[in-house]
Amino acid sequence: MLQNGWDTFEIGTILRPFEGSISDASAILPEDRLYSQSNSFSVSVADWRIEKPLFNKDLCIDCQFCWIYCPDMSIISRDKKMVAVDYDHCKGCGICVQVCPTTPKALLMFPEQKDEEEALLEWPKKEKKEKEN
Amino acid sequence: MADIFELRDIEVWDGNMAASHALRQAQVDVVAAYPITPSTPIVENYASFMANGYIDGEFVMAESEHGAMSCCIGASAAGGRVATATSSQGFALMLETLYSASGMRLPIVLNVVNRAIGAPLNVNGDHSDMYMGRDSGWIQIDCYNPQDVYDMNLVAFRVCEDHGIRLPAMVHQDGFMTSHTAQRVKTLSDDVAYDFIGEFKPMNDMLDLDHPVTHGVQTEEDWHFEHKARQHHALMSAVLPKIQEAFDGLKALTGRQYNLVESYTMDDAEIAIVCMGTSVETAQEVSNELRAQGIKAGVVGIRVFRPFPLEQIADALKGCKAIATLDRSSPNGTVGALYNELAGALFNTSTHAVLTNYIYGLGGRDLTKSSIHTIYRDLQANAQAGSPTTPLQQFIGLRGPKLSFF
Amino acid sequence: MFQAKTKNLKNFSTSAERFEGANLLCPGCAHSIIVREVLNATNDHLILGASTGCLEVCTAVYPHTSWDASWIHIGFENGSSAVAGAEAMYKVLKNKGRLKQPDRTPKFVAFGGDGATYDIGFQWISGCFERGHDMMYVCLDNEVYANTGGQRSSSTPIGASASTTPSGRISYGEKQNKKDMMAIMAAHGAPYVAQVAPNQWRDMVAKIQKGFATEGPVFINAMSACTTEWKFSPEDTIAISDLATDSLVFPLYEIIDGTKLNITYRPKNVIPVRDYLGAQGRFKHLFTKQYEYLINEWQARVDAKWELLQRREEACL
Amino acid sequence: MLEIRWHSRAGQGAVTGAKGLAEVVASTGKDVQAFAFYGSAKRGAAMTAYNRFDDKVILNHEKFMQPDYVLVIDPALVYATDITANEKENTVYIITTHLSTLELIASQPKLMGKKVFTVDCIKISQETIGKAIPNTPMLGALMKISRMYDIEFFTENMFKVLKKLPQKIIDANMIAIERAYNEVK
Repeated sequence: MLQNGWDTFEIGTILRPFEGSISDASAILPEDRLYSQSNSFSVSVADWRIEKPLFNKDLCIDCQFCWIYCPDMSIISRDKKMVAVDYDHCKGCGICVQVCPTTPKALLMFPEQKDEEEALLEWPKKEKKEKEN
Repeated sequence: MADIFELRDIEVWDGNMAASHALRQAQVDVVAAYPITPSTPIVENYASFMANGYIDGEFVMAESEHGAMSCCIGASAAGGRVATATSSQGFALMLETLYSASGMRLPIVLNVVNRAIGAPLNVNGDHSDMYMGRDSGWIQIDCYNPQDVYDMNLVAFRVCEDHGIRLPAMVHQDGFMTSHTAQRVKTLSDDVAYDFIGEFKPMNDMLDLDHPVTHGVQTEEDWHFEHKARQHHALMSAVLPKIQEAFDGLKALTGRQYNLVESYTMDDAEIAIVCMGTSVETAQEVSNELRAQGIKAGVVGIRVFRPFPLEQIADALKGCKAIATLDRSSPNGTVGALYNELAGALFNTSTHAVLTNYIYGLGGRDLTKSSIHTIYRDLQANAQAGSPTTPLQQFIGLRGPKLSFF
Repeated sequence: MFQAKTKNLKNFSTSAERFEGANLLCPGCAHSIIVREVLNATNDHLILGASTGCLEVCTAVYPHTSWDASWIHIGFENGSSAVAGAEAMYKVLKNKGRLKQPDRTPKFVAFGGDGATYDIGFQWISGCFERGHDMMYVCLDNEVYANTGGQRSSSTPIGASASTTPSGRISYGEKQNKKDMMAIMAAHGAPYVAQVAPNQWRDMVAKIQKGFATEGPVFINAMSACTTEWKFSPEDTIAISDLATDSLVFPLYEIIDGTKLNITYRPKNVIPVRDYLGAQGRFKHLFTKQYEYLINEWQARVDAKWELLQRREEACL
Repeated sequence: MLEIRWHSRAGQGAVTGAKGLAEVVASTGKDVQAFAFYGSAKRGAAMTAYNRFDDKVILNHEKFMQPDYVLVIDPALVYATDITANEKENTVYIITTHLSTLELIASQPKLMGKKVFTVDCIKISQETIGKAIPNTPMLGALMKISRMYDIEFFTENMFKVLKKLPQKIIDANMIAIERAYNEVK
């Protein structure tokens, strides 16, 4: 696309989100779609982030609050389970962490360069109810 | 299916009725319109055809001209044949969306019944709206009588919907002087007219659900120029040959000959008037009278205003000694647009005709044969002197002391 | 089938998104949350449109689009008309047997900000609703011209500091009350008009689905908390939205056929308006001796409106 | 070239009359024009309509006209407007009035010495069509005075022009045309 001259792209400034034909996008998960290079899905906004959300599977109750309130389609849920954060499209807003209802939270913000395994080791531990203050 | 409308071979129609029937015969899918004098009867007639079963499409009576053209754009992007009509203030209100339609490469046909633009408010015919549209990226075809309106509508659909073109087209006619003047119109039967235009062939249509498409994106500095260049390139390189092809097709079908530039007794003409609209024919009548007196007068009518047939016009005028360009729009601070166009067309050629400019007919002011005789007399003097004997720009048909500039 | 899909959030989370990431909206933008909830509320094919505004300039900047369904934008004022035109064309092609996929029935949705809805595009929307196009119009109501840097719109509430009605030594900012767009749209006799907030996702998705099941024009006014112009941290978008709905500043209700009003969300604990205002930078100046009286006026206005809505609801029972 | 100017009030049917006449003339192979001067004025305002007929193609679109015939279908316009504007030496006037030709000229001395004919198209249309639409009767009077076409040919062709109207209205118009043809003096 970026190499194109004025006489090579499609007329009318149109864009196609998919390569070729797609029968019903609502029935096809992203990993099974043939996205075009014109689809913003093909682009990363990872460099927008200062902090990133990390996910601790052990604490997650799959409530899907993070999924519904993520503005950037960056919480990957499959079969009703929270699977991962999509770090190509996450802008690091932190909403997922805010809405996470568990104690401690299953999602926490860490500096962008933080190692995931290290973060999991540092993760606040579940406390017994009587010790809660 | 819409009913066939039985037409006589020759109907007595005004320009509006001619446009309405052409839209009906084109089997336009969506007409979205807002009424404004003098184009209103086009959509009124259309509504009446619809009320009587002669039209299958949707007719959206919008809340404004801007809304009408916005609906037309949405409908066209969805993937079907679209047309509307407007004039004057309505055209001005539409203007923003006209640039959108051409930039999005949507083949919409707009009948513009030319009318003055206020203030002061005036419902009568001049070319202010046509001139306002000249940088909007639309094809602009001009008509001189109701027959032209009928024929040029058919041509406009055929040209603008072509996949090599995909640009919207305006069909212009003079408010009242054409739109409300009944004259003979030779008709085509419904099926012959439709076949001449051809089936609508969708392109980048939103309603093709298997191929989603994004229309009307934003471009930054990095892409805007290329898209505008591409649009201009299509307008400049593809449109005139396609119009010529449609003219040839129409001639084969009807015997009626149209040209990108309508030259009238120009072969040996020494003096010529260049103008648009009904004035072309009135000037032809005067040139006939002058020819009878042995004066080598001619007329050049602009048939296609955009894209401007610069080379064809220079060619039509190459033997002339004196040329008058007649502009029916207030030039507001410079020479008339046609003067500018002609000066540009002739500057690098071997033609060294004396070029002058007349502003006339604003707000429907009559262009009389007597005024045209006066202009030709000026031209004779200019031709003889080899230089302008009058100011470059003169107002003609105006009350009070002579008004002229440059 | 949507009842099953939205019975709970786990079911809803199986939706295949048709709005894509790496768009250019601010981190924490509620527009995006709303669009997702609208699009995920249906499995129908979609024909979409947008008026010029944040959503439009952030999701279709050449050479990238974030839209997995056909989408159109023309200008600031006419997103409604663009979609209405497409809807008209759909009807024609259906009647004439020219649809490429005649077995599928798309839904038509236009998005616009409050600038495009309450102000510059109001006439076009009014026209579309009066003509009865079968379409949904979703207003992303962030109460400000966010796209152009925070100028006031006729949706900006009184006392907010906006860039064209800033608070200052002698001004408390915006002087006018927010326009009641819900009442105006209901007055068109539209079959379905609803106010929604993305934090109340179940209420919102139910209304969107009701809207899609309605024939004729549907108006949805969606509160879109704006991290940039309301001046709160991006991670607080949902928290601020909760304050808005639970303080009744942004009540959730629907109006059917222009007359029948239902309140669809009654907070268990109604919180003071002061808490909502205090959480946002745009109202910061109200918390001074000089302007504190406005907070009480705010509370009185919200109470009165809630009272009115309840009376309206009772009148329909 | 034959040129006709109509004087009328908006709503009295001068434009329809001019167009109807043009349709009949066009059916004989001649070229035609029918047009009018419009302003933004509503029903009741004085207005003018025009016809041009020629064996050659009509190229002239100027509004200025020196008419061969002036048709006045509203009685008051003889006094309220200048119906003699741009007249030629032999311009013929056919005027709707309840007065006799002599009485009319006496009441409007400008018409003295001109070729003036009178007919009460208002009364005729009221009595036949049922309302004051004096356009078609005026055409009957024009046929008589101009001898453009014989009345049978004209009514036959007018019948075709009006064919979309209800039969009762067409019949009334036909009677009106014939009455005016016979009554114009």
